[in-house]
Order: sequence, then C-alpha cells, then structure tokens
Amino acid sequence: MKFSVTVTLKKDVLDPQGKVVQNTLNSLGMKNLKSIRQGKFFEIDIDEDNQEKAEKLVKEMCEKLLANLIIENYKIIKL
Amino acid sequence: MKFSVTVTLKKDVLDPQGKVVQNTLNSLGMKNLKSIRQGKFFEIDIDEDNQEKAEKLVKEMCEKLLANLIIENYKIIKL
Amino acid sequence: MKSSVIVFPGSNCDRDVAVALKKMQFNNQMVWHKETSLPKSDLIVIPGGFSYGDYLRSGAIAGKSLIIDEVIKAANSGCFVLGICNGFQILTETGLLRGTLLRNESLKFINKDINIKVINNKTKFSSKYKLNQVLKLNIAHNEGNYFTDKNHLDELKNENLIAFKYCDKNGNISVKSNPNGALENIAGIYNSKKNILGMMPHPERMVDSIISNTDGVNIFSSLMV
Amino acid sequence: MKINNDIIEQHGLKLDEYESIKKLLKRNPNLLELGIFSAMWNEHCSYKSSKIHLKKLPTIGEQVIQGPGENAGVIDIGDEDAIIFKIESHNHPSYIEPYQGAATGVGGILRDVFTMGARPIALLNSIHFGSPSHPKTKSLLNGVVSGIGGYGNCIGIPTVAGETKFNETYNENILVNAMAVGHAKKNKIFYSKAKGVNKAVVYVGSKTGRDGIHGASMASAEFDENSEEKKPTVQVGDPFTEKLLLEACLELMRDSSIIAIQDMGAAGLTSSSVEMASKGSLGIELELDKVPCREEKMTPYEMMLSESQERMLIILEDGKEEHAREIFKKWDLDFVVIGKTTSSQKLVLKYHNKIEAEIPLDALSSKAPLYNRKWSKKRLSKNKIEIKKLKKIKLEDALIKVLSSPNHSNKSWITDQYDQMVMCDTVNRSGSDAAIIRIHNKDKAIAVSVDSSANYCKSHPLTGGKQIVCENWRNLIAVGAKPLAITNCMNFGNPENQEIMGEFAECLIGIKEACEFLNYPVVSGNVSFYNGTNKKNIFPTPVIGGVGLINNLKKYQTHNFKMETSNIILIGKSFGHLEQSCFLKEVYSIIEGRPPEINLTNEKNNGECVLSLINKNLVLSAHDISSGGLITALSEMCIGSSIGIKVEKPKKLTNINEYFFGEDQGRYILEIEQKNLSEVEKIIKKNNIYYENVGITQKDYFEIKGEMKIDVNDLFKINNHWYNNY
Ligand SMILES: Nc1ncnc2c1ncn2[C@@H]1O[C@H](COP(=O)(O)OP(=O)(O)O)[C@@H](O)[C@H]1O
Ligand SMILES: [Mg+2]
Repeated sequence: MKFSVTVTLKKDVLDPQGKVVQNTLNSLGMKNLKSIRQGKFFEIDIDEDNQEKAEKLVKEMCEKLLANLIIENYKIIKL
Repeated sequence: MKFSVTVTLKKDVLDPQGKVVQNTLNSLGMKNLKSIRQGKFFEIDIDEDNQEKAEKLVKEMCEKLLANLIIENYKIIKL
Repeated sequence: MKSSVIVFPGSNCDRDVAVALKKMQFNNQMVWHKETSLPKSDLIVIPGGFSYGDYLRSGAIAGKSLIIDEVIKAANSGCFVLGICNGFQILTETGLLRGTLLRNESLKFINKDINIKVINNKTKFSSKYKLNQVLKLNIAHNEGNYFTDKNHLDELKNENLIAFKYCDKNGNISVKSNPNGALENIAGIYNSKKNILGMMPHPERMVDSIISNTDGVNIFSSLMV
Repeated sequence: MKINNDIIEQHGLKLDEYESIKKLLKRNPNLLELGIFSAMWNEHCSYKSSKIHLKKLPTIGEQVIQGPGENAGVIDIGDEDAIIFKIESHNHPSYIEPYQGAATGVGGILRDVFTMGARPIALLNSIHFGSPSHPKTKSLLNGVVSGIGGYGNCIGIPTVAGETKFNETYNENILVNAMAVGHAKKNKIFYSKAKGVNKAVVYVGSKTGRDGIHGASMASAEFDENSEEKKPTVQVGDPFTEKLLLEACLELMRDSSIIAIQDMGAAGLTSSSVEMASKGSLGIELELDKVPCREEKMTPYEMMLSESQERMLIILEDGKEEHAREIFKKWDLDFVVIGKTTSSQKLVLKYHNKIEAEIPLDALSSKAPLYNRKWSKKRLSKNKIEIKKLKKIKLEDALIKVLSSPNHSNKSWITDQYDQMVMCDTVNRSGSDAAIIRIHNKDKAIAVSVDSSANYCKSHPLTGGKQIVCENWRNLIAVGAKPLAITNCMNFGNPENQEIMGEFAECLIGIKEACEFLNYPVVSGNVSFYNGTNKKNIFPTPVIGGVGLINNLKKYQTHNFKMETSNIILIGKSFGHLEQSCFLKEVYSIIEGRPPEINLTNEKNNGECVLSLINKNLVLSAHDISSGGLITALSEMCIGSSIGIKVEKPKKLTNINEYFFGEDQGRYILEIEQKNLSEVEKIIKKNNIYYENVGITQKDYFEIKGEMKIDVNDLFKINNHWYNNY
C-alpha cells in the first residue's frame, strides 16, 4: 500500500530555505510570489493490505522519525 | 492562489537520504516497510487570480529553480 | 577523570575531540553507537561530523540509536554531557536540550573562525573562563541556526542557561556578528541542571597553538577543577 | 540485438576499432561484450591518444615509492611515512549537473587514494569556469563549490587549497579537477595487482544502480547541442556511505587479508575486474547474479557498465572471508563474493548459469588501440605589444582593476564553504601559496598546491608546460617546503585535431623538462580530452598538483607580513614581461604575445636559496610572484596582515607598469627583519642570486613613493568585493 507524507515547518518557525528560495525567485523577476515555504516529501510503500493498520504504521514512522514534532507538522495521504 | 509542489527524484536516481531513512525505520522494527524515497515539498502562494496564468508561473518556478530537471521530476497541485 | 566519546557512522570529529581530551589528561574511551552500555564516565562527548550523513535532519537518526538511551540515563543521573556541532544537533533531537538547529540563513555551509562571548562562567564547563570573555573558535556547519520558542527563550535567559553568544572581536553582539542567523546570536546552551552543554563552535579545534589558538582548552580543563 | 554501425558508433567506437575487436575475439562480440570493449577502449580508460606521450615523463627518484600506473602515486616523506596522492577530472559530469558532478569527482579521487591504504588528509581542487557574464557561470560556480564542499565536509576531510579561474574558453565546458592526498605507512601500501588462482573476488560498498551507464564514454565524447537533452542517468554522490567504506577498508587493511584492492571508478565493475586480473596475468570469473543491485531487473550489461559510486573490488587471501565480512557488516555495507581469480587470462561473466561474455584480457588491456596521432608545433608569437602606445593608466587604478577582477579576488566566499579544519592538522589553510597539513602526531608536515596557466599554455604550450611546474614548485618553496613530486591533470580539447594534439604533446614536453631539471617527478595523473563544443576547444589547461615536505614545523612560512619596519627583498630578475599578463588582460583586454620565459637554472637556484633562508629562520614571510606581478604579490601580503609597505620606484626599468605588473618568472618576495638583513644578503650573494631591496613594511598604508598611497583596509575591501556581489 502506498502513501505520501508531507512534513512542513510549523507556522511560527523560521524557514531559512523558503526565505532564500523566495528571494531568489523574486530576483528572477517573479514579483507576484507572495510566499513560499519548503518542506519534505516522502513516498512510502508498505507491505500491509489493511488500510487502517497501514496508516497506523505510517503515522508511527512520522512520529518516531520523519518529523520533528517540536517544529514540524506532517500529513499522510493514501495514494 | 495557492499551490503545492512536490519534487521527487527520477526513477533510477540514487536517493541516499531515502536509503538511510529506510534502514533506520527497518532497524526501529518496521519490517514491512518496502521502500521510502525522499523529495521536497513547497507551499506557494501567488498574487494572481487567473488560474491558467498562475499555474504557468508556478511551472516556471519549478523549471527555473525548485526542481533540478536533470535528476528530478515535479508535480503541481492547486490547493 | 574518565570520558567517553560516542562514535556514530558519519561522525568525523571523534578523533579530534579524543586528541583534545587526551591532551587534557582525560582517560578517554571511544564508544561505538551499537553498544548497549556505557563505560563509567564523568564526561560524555557527542562529537561533530555528519552522523548518518545528516540525511533527513541533522542529528535525527543518531538520536534514535541504541547508545542514546544510555546517554539519556547517564545525563539524567548527573553525568556531564558535551555536544559539539552535530553533537549539539543530536542532543536537541533527543530532547536532552530544547530548541532546534535550522539551516544557516545563507543556506551555505560555513567554516570560519568566529568570536563568541562567555555568557555564563559559573558552570562546570566554563569556570575557568572570565565572564564576558571573548573567545576565537572555529565553526563548521550547515545547520547552526539555533531556534526555540518564546517561552523557552525566556527560560534560557532567566535561568542563565545561555552558554555563549556570537560576537565580534571586541565582544559586540549584533546581527553583523551572527554567522548563521541563530536566535539572539546563541552559540551554545545548557539544560536547566547545567550538566549538559550543546555548542556549535568546535573547542577541540582550538587546543593547539600550531594549528590555531588555545581558546578551547578551558571547556575541557574547567571540568577537571 | 544485432550489432550495426549505429550501435557501434553509440558506443564511441570507430568502425576500424570494431574490426579489431572481431579479430581479437575471432568472432562477433555480443552486446555485453561490445559494451565492455567500448568502456575499456575509450580514451578515458585506455589513454589511447596520450600513452605514447605520457611515457616520456620523469617518474622516478629516490622519493618515489610508486609512480603512475596504480590508483595513485606514492612518495616517501621519511621515517615510516608515505604520502599517496592523485588528481582527476570530472569536467563533463559537472557541466551537466554541477553539484553531483563535482561531489562525485571528490568521492572518486578519494577512493583512488584510500584504496591504496592511505587515510586521506587533504583535498584540493582546480575549477575553471566561463566568463562571469555568461548566463550559466553563476549557477555552475554555485553548484560546483557546494558539491565539492558537500562531499568533503560530510566525509570529514579538509578541503585546504585550490584555484578558481574564469575565462570564456570554458563557457561551454567547465573544468572540475579534484585532488586527494593521503597518508599511509610505507610498509602498508595496497596495490591492485591480483595474485593467485581461485582467490575470492569480493564486492563491497553501495549497491549497483543504473547510474552513469555510458558515463565513461560520455567523458570521452565531445558535447554537441543535444547533449543536455540526452540526460544521462546522473551519478549521485553519497558521502556518508563513502565515509563508512573508508573506515571499513582501513580497518580491513590493518592485517594481511587483502591481496589486491581497486575502487570501481569509470567503467565500474568492468575496469576494476579487468585491471586487477590483467595486472596479475590472471583470469577472472564473475557470477553476475550475485552483484548487489539497487534496481529491479538489471541486466548484465547494466551491471558491468554502471558507474554507481562508493564501491570497491577486493581480492582476498584464503580463509579471510568471515573476518572481512564482519568488518563490513559492522559498517552496514554490502559484502558479497561475486567471483574468483582463474588462470585462464580471460574475463568470464556468468549469469543465470550461462556464460554471457568471454573475452581474453589482453584484448581489453595490452591490445587496446594505441594512437600516435598527428600533432603540430606551435611557434612563439611574433606579435609585439607596444606598451607605450597603449592608453595611459595610473598605477593605482590598474592595481584596483587587477585586485577586484574575478580571477584575483579573494576566494574566501568559496573557501568558507569548505571545512578546512576538520582532522585538526591544518597548519596553514587556504589563502596562501600552499596549504600545510601536519602529519598526525608528528612534528612534520606536507605542503600542497595546485596550479595552472591556460593563457600561457595556449600562447606557447612548451613554455606554458614548464611554467606551471615551476609556479607550483615555487608555491611550495614559499611556505618552506621541499618540493617532492607532482600529479597532473591534462585538460585538453579534441585530440583528433592536429593542433590540439600538438598543444598536448608540447605541454607535456615542457612539464617533462621542468620536472627533470627540478627533480620533481610525476607520480600520478589523469588526461581529459574532448573538452569543448562543436569543434571549439578549450585552451590547453594542464593542472599541476604538487606535494612538498616540511621536516620541522618550527620552520614553515606564510605570506602575510608579520611586522612593521622590516625589509622587503625581491629575489630574481625583473625584465618587465607584460605579454600574456593579467595586467594587459584586466586593463586592456589584451591576451596576446608570448608567455614569460622560463630559465630553469635561475628557477632552481632562486628557489633553493629561498628555501635555505626559510630553513635558517631568517625570513618573516615569503610569497612567490605570479599572475599580476610584483605589485599584486605585495598587495596580497598586506591584505593578509593589515600591515602596509613603503616601496621605491624602480631604478632600472623605465616603465612603471612593466616593473610592477611584469610576470617574469622565478621570483619571490621575502620579508626580512632588519637585524637579519646583512646575514641574508650575505647568503644570497654567496649563492649568486640576483636580488633587490625594494622597501620596508609600515603601518596601515600601501605606498609606492611618488605614485600611490592607499589604506590597506581599502585594498582588502577591493579584493573582497567581487564574489560577495556576484
Ligand atoms: N576552489 C578553491 N578551493 C580551495 N582553495 C582555493 C580555491 N580557489 C582558490 N583557493 C585558494 O586561494 C588562494 C589563492 O589562489 P591562487 O591565486 O591560485 O594562488 P597562487 O597564485 O599562489 O597559486 C590559494 O591559497 C588557493 O589555495
Ligand atoms: Mg602563489
């Protein structure tokens, strides 16, 4: 079963990468870019047919490793 | 108008990060993880109401900066 | 004094810090991350480098290793723990220290000599420095941009838990003397019991006058007092 | 698949080469075999155009333990210590994907060094980009620099020196050359020659993927307009895995388990297995089913031609398998016995119990094509540049132009992105003539530097070749090191072009003459041809990487002025040679005429005299004079220290620009404490060396009497402006 996970910085956490990307895009002439924030993306394939169980597993991965819950949020999407 | 962009490594391109994450998750006991690949995620907000124009802009951002087309693919989703 | 240096795959300042510890007369042991017990030690050092390549988030994967449980136990029972650079990142990932280290503001790796100011010299790690003394140490990191929430920042200030701040050579703390964007120029912090120090600059690189200077010596030798 | 002319061509083979393959095999090759031939016979692996020229280089000397022919060169630095080093190009991959190209370039050269048993202790690089105004240059520069840093920083080996140049000749073809230097014990050096039949052939490291298939052929084919669209599977570097591989290999090397070891570089499994077996006059048989693969359904063809990084091939002594396996397991690396050595003198590949390829090894190595390509000589230019006829420029304005030019600007924007201090043995970091790295736990050190001079080489390859060797030698002398040996990376255009081949041949003659005269042998190197696009070739760019020895760390030198009111001495004669100079280029955009002449006798005498003065602790600072001449060198000594100078106008040369910007060779500037001046002069005179007293150091101001006076801090700003604002 396949999932995608996005991990993003919480709202009040500084995003140095996003900031630089934004400045660069602005200086490339894209003036109407209001904001851009950068996060991580994972494509996960697990050997489990029961959706509920599978989702629980993915959630565990996020909490244990993929996201740093102090500064990041995560979102799981079944593919 | 808001978009999300995911940038992923092309097939067959080595993903050292995903590899290490996979090994770690496996050694944390998650044996039924088949594969995990890591990519980037962007949340973009642009000042443009015309969807077609907005999408064109986001596409330009991807090709110019966000994705390295030699090794990466990107996908744009309207939010 | 007995010390242990934890070695993760990808640690690369482990030898450097071991050399410094030996020079300071510590009786040091290297401890491989797959070990499940720690030798008896007065000081545990988590060295700099790129544990697990710093893939995912710097320090994240090392923070899940077997030996870390032992480090946490030892720290909680009062053992001194020093995390340098990647070691600092690992300590924040394990929760032994609070806050996090984000990408440098420039998004570039930075290696250079910088100045830091001793903000608290009343700890076991810093007693041989003078208060407000300006040190020249070396930084080498991608993610040294310290960040924490408002409450914790207040706590750091109120309880005098900020160890060092980036400054210029005259001791001025300003945006200009901040190499990586760290919150309030913070270069190193203590936990509330002050037995754990995490710092981005590398004291072990400044213990030999042929290579640089000896401003880093007192971090190690203070512990000997 | 039936092999037709298209397929042969796609493999970078000429039709007559294909005929030779058929003759050697006495049959038609299958596709796998064709792939193997193409990998082994291409320029990159076979050196077919360069071999006969390279043979002439001096490669022996009492300091040489191993010359060219192994993964890297090995020299003796006294006691039980050896230094192992090599330079290699990664030009084409870096142009396509600058970050990964540069990163894997660093990874590759590191493996060449630690495969011989050395712990790498320093990284260097020589990077050449197109004109700064070319639309691609900025992102290439960014990508290459962060790729070099990304790999070296992560693996934890200091990047300590290099050179960065801009020149429009590299607009469509940048150069990325990486050099690695390692330290080993003399009696613990490992070679790639297989010995003994029926020995286990072990694959260790990362898994094999579809990376850079045809990578080796790519490096030997000219770019054309479509090459960016070809999008070859780019190799991605994994410095973390390389760090594990490094530690695991060094751990296994502590005892005597290894018979032979070789990294999988260009042409991966093919070249490593072929080279190890053919050096030992043995055969080798591989079972491809056992090759650890990253992707599903990989074919034998893909396995044999993959250029996946961070892999090694080892031939083990009997009975050592379990011991070795334990070590690689500890470091979480693959360890698989994939074959054995045989006595057949053939490469035999089996897959699913079938023989898929069977090739006599000599057909791949000693019987590979060898070309004596036509080459033409280049004459010295007869164009004379009348300096007096050029528009006048004030000395100060010219100096500012030079110091603020991309090529002469301070490189700290780059070097701050490299960890220069890790390992805690970096005595002298980037920014000087040569970096100095201490031998761990000892009181001695090595000095390292890389250099090139493409404009000189273009103008007159023979002189240019000599010049870089001398400049590199001088850079080591200036920090107080005895130069021991060099490695070289020959970056040239298309060798099928007679003129380009001439540039190559003549540069090599120049290198040879200088190396012979200076007892400065070549112990390793690399050739990169086909640098250019659509028949436009790059300037000939040989890069020299030199290693010298500092026997006593109390006696080394840096180029920063140390104190006020000391004397400044200029060693060597100034003739005011401005043709091909940086002055003419930066001020007048003129790149013409001949390069400065090389007088090897003076070069040697001057250098040896400077070295003896440094060794006697009579020198406060030292700097060689190169591009930009005397005034640029003096500025650099001030900028590094914030101490100024007061210098007289020349007495003999009438043209002040010729005197201050001339690029005459074999010259050094020394700072001498007043009380030592007479002793120093005595020694210099005794050695019959030409010298001049040019002035003294002073507080704050860079002053040339009656011409200019500028605050040293302003010079610093001028010199630091360009990169930060690019
Ligand atoms: N890409 C680079 N990487 C590391 N160091 C560099 C790089 N480019 C330049 N440098 C350093 O900058 C200094 C000046 O370079 P260069 O002008 O080529 O010196 P020189 O003329 O003495 O050979 C040297 O110390 C060199 O090592
Ligand atoms: Mg020099």
